[in-house]
Amino acid sequence: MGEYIVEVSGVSKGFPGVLALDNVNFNLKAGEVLALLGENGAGKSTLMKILSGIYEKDSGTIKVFGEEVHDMSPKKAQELGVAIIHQELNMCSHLTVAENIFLGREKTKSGILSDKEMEKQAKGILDKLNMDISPDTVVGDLAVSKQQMVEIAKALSTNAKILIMDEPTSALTSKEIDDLFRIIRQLKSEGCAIVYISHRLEELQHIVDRVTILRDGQYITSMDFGDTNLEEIIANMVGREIKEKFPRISCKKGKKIFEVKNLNAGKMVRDVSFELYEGEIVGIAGLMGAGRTETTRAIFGVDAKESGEIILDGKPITINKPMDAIRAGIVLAPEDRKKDGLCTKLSIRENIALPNLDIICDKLGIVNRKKEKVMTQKAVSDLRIKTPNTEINAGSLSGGNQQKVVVGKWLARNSRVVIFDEPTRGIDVAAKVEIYNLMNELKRQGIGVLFVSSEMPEVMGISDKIIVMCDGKVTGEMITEEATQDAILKYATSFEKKVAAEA
Amino acid sequence: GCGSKETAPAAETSTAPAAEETAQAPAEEAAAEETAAAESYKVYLITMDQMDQHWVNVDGGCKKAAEELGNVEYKWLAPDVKDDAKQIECINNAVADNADAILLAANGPDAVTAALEEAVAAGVKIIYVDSAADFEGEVTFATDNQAAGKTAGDEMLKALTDKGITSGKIGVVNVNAATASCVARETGFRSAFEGSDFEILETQYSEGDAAKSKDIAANYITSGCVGIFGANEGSTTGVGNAIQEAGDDVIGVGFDKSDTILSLIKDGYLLATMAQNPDVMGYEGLKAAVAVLGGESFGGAVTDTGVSVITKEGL
Amino acid sequence: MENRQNFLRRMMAVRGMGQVLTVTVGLIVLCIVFGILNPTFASSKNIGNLLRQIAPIILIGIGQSYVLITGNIDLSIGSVVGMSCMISATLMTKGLNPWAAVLVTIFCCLLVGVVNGQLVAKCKLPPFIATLGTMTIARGIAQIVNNNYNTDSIGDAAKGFRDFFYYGKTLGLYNTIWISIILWLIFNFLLSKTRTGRHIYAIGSNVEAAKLSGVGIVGTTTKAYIVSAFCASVVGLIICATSGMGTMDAGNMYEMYAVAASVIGGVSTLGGQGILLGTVIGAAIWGVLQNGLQFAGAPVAIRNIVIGIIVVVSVLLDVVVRTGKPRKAKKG
Amino acid sequence: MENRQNFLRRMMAVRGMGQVLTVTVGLIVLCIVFGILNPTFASSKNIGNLLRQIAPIILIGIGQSYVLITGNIDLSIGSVVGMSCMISATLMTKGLNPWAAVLVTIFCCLLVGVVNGQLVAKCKLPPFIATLGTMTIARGIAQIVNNNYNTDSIGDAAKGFRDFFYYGKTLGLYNTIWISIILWLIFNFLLSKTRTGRHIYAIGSNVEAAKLSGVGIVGTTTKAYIVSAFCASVVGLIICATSGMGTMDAGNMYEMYAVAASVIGGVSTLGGQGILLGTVIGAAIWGVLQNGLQFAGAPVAIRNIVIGIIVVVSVLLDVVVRTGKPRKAKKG
Ligand SMILES: Nc1ncnc2c1ncn2[C@@H]1O[C@H](COP(=O)(O)OP(=O)(O)OP(=O)(O)O)[C@@H](O)[C@H]1O
Ligand SMILES: Nc1ncnc2c1ncn2[C@@H]1O[C@H](COP(=O)(O)OP(=O)(O)OP(=O)(O)O)[C@@H](O)[C@H]1O
Ligand SMILES: [Mg+2]
Ligand SMILES: [Mg+2]
Repeated sequence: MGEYIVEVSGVSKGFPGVLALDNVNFNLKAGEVLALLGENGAGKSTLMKILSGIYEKDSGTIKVFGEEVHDMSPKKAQELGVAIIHQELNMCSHLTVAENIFLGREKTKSGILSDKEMEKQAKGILDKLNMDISPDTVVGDLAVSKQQMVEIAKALSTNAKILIMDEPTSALTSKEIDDLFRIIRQLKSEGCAIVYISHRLEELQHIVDRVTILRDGQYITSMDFGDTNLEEIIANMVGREIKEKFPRISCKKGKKIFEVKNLNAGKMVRDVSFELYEGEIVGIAGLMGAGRTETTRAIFGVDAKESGEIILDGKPITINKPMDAIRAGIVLAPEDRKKDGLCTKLSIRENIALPNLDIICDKLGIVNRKKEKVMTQKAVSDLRIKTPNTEINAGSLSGGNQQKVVVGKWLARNSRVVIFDEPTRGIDVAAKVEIYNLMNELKRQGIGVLFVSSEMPEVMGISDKIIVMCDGKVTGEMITEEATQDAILKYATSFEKKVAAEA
Repeated sequence: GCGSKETAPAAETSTAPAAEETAQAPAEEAAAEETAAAESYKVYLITMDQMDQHWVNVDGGCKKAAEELGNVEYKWLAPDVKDDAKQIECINNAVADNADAILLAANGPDAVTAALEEAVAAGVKIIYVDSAADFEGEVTFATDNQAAGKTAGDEMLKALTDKGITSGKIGVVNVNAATASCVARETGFRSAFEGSDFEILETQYSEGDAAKSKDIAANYITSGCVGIFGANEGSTTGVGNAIQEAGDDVIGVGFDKSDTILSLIKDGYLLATMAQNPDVMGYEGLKAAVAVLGGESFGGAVTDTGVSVITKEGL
Repeated sequence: MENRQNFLRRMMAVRGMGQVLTVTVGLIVLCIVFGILNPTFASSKNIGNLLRQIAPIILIGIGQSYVLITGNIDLSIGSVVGMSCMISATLMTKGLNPWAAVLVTIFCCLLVGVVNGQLVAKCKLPPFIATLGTMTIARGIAQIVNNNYNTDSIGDAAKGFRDFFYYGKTLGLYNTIWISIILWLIFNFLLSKTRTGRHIYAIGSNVEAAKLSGVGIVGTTTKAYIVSAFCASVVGLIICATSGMGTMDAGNMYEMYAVAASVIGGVSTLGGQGILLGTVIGAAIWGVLQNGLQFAGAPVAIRNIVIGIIVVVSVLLDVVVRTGKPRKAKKG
Repeated sequence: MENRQNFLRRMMAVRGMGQVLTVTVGLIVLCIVFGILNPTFASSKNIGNLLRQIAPIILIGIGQSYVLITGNIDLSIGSVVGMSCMISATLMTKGLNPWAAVLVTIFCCLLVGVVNGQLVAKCKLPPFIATLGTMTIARGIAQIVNNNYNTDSIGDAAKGFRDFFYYGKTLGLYNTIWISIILWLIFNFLLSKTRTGRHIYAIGSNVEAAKLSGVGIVGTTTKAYIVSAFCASVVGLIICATSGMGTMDAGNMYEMYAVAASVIGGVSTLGGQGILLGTVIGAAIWGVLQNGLQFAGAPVAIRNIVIGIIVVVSVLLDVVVRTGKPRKAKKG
């Protein structure tokens, strides 16, 4: 560790209506892992995009390796040795792994692409990451977590001296996270500087040397990780103390609301059964790709079911399409809010009203604007959605607030069962707590809550009962008080036994 | 197109040089010039579209007459493509612009009639050029397309008989089934073969596109046709090109006159083309319009402006 | 007083109203220019005439807008116009009562809409291809209806029909204009005030999210295509009434005019965005251009060039206005 | 032996090869059916002829495929064909050396490509609208070049030109066929083996990702549009050579034929997918249909219906085949 190799001072950046960065300072030393932390919308991604030349700064100076850079562009950044792994997946799904890794930097021999050469090099990097995929696989055929690993491989292949990782682990499995951390440590020992952005604060202890914290576009502080603790970091991020990271309320367990019996749908949902009772939150844990999303989709009627029974309040019901589920009182807040949750071009009002038009419309199907307004206002104030008004496009909200809209549109109606699929992915601590409170509120009202999450502390912190899935099957079920991380992990990885048995 | 109510004299009678000598002023010109001093008339020419050389020549005839008369505010309106509805819009536009008379080349016999009724009700005089509609106009100057088509058929039949061919397949390349004038030519052409042993094949449509016409004609030649008929300029060009290339002894007969067609005839690839006299239509049409506006009546007379059969010998 | 301000503010808040205002200014400028070039342009006679020419463009524009807002496109519009014209005329020449013929015609055209909707939403064909296919097929049907000929005159029995759709006037306005006004009111109401309208926007904005919100994708998409086919069939009837006969190539290229009218009026080809008020202004611009350029004596070539430039510039303006701010911000 | 297997496996792994095989089977079936319906269809004379009729479709198909793979569309192709035909013919009738005329023509057409690319990639206009605009403008230019007339015959001086592009033969094959073979080889090489080709796929697959990887979006998109304009200009020259004159409406609707050929051959209108081998097969199917239906004596109406159905069904097949697998994968 030594000199600062990146010195950013007084950088500001505005977007229409927001000042994303306000006079921010940021320094990075060679051979360190720096965690850049802050709530949603704090400006972390914006700062890193400026550093890697994707956005232009409004004012301020950037020095890289001691020299001031005026005209940063993606190309220039690459020449300087800056590589970035973006928060959103940015893969060309029709191209192969090798083609993606070398996109924009293709190797050629007298003008002709040297595909063999590139595949060979890609293979080398993938091996380094312990990834068992062939470089000529088409990326679109890969699971999301594998795509994220390819993204990481792509950044590594540039041999960058400054590597920026914007939430690289939000879609990775724990094994892959271990591999990533191993690589990070190795790069660090080679003198590479790494900026690490993540909302999973428990990861920091494994790799981080220093933290820099932003809040509302402003620079707050930088500290050596060893000199601080999570509480202090969170307080700096949020600007106030968060007393309870996982607020829990206790309710009396009531009667059975909902039951899924022997549900089968494709290969990822095999013989799934579970029950929901009044006054409890059921968490579904498991690794990525365990089939949890598929299970929720099958229940909700998005994907076709092969067999199985769904029983609500003691009566079996048939769900062939989402509307059937909604009418019956079962709703789903899906996992990928941009892809499945929001109509980003429509206003907050229209998004919240969308699944509730049956309530809002009169018999002729005409929308009652008064009812609609009342419903929207209520959702916005209940969930404390931060927005100037309800007419702005949902797409222009910050991630956490978008998630609240996704949840909010389902709370506007009286449902019996609410399914949350990864409701807290990519949102900050404070917003997470608000989502937890919301689930608790539903629990208090006697509504069944099913909660899918890949973050074990969260599952253990919030749910009353935990179901663990692996490879499309329910492999374990336990009361939270009796659950331990190890036990969950054991169930979550019990597919290996099956593989062994088959072999 | 073939809206003429009386069958005009046989087309062969008019010969090329005579038809081109159009400047000879008819007797009524003097009368028209007298009114010139009195008032100025707004006369519109409305054609089927603006693409064909043919319409440009009609326009040329009108312009010439307008210049000679001096008291005419003359304008040419045309839809961007051949389309009944669009031609009706043109008529409505001319009426809205207070036209005194319209020289109309009707897209089809029926489509424009109601619009013309409206126009006449608004006091506009209707003169047909090129093709009439099923609606009483003041006077019509047009080619009798069906007769001309029959002439084309007769030319082909004669050439085939001269070669000693009395049976075989004959192909027809037309624009589309919606263009009445060309359909009339085809009808005339087919009628020439009634009673003969020739088999006239299913008509193929090329939208008047020379390249497409050539492909179609080439296919006809491949399937062993002894003669091919092109119903308009583009079709005829395509037919000529296909024959030129195949080098076969296929007899090609067509319609309209362009540089390319003339050179195809000169080189012997096309037997003959039926050349109309669009400038005569325009010239006579505009003069008649002014005469009508000056109070004269033609009583709906139909004048065949004739076709000239252009062959290698005639060039 | 306050009420009025409120009304204005609410007007402006409606999505896409900005683009509508921009193009309205453009329309006014165009009218002034043409009025100066040729004073007859502004005569009451020509205005009645002009409105009657714009009416069919408004109708096909409404249909195309519905489909565009769902994020799809309908290339079959022109062929459906042709089908409608040919089917109605053929039935009438065969002696069927004109109004019965109208009903049969509309029914047949709606079938094309249903097929489009199913191909696009159920079979998941790219809408460009699916409707390119039905465009060709529908044109083939238009041609086959009367055995590959245009029909004869639909005759005197159809006078009422012709007056209703084209030649008659009501309260001083041509019926054609009334038809487009009334249909516009209905379809605008359906799109902006009803559940189906909301669903149409939602699908265009994000079809997955709409599906997960319980919106029936196949049903809603099909409804949009049916509206499009319906509007096209009405235009076909108008053309049949106008010319008093069936022409096989009626409506050629109308799908493109419809796209142009919609897009000039601010409807996005990417879906989820646009209002029918914009479509009306877009159609008016298109109609005024055709009419005005003809009066100005511009040859077809110039007309094409001017229209092409106006289509590009109007959308360019929209893009600049819409993204202009972020871009400025981006560069500082 | 092993090498050959390897080769086969690699062939099959090539993007889109599956669809190409499906349609090749379709093509063979079509040929057999037409051959049975009318034996002349399979005569050597007709085959030479047929190949020459297919050649221009291959060329415009190549151009449209390039653009489609970038995820855009080029509606201006037909008008550029017309422009090319008119400009070259007009220059030749004015006495310019035919080969100089060819160069000037190609240059003018490439400008349209550049404008398309800039409008779409730089100004971010929806490609449908941008090229709808340039389609109208280019047609206007085609019309204005010779003052709204078709040109006269390009004369005897142009004999070499006409032989080169259409009437001549080399090694027993018509030059037109050679031109399309050679251009296909070049453009196939560029698309599959060079960096620009790779970037074209990347943009079509995910434009944001491509941008973040340093791919020049504007430059690459413009190159694709230039290829499209170039191919269209060559087709225009072929048409000029064919008829020996300039026709203003040459190439009408060719953009749609090009889309059909590309899409039948497996090029996705959504970008990122397709190979030029497919485009050739698609063009062949299109050409065989036109030629074969004429030999079979089918009236135009039937032909339209058959072609429409084949377009829809071929893409439907593709969708079924393609989504069958991923969907299965998704569910297990
Ligand atoms: N392209 C853009 N256009 C407009 N506003 C933007 C844009 N990108 C970011 N913003 C705004 O800038 C602010 C900072 O956003 P940024 O993405 O940097 O936050 P972040 O710290 O990365 O948050 P998260 O943890 O949710 O990723 C937010 O208010 C956001 O809405
Ligand atoms: N659109 C898709 N295309 C291809 N594969 C997919 C797609 N969506 C999911 N998968 C894969 O299907 C498998 C099951 O995924 P699923 O989302 O059900 O798992 P999960 O347990 O919910 O995990 P996650 O936490 O990722 O949501 C995974 O391997 C996933 O990558
Ligand atoms: Mg971020
Ligand atoms: Mg999931």
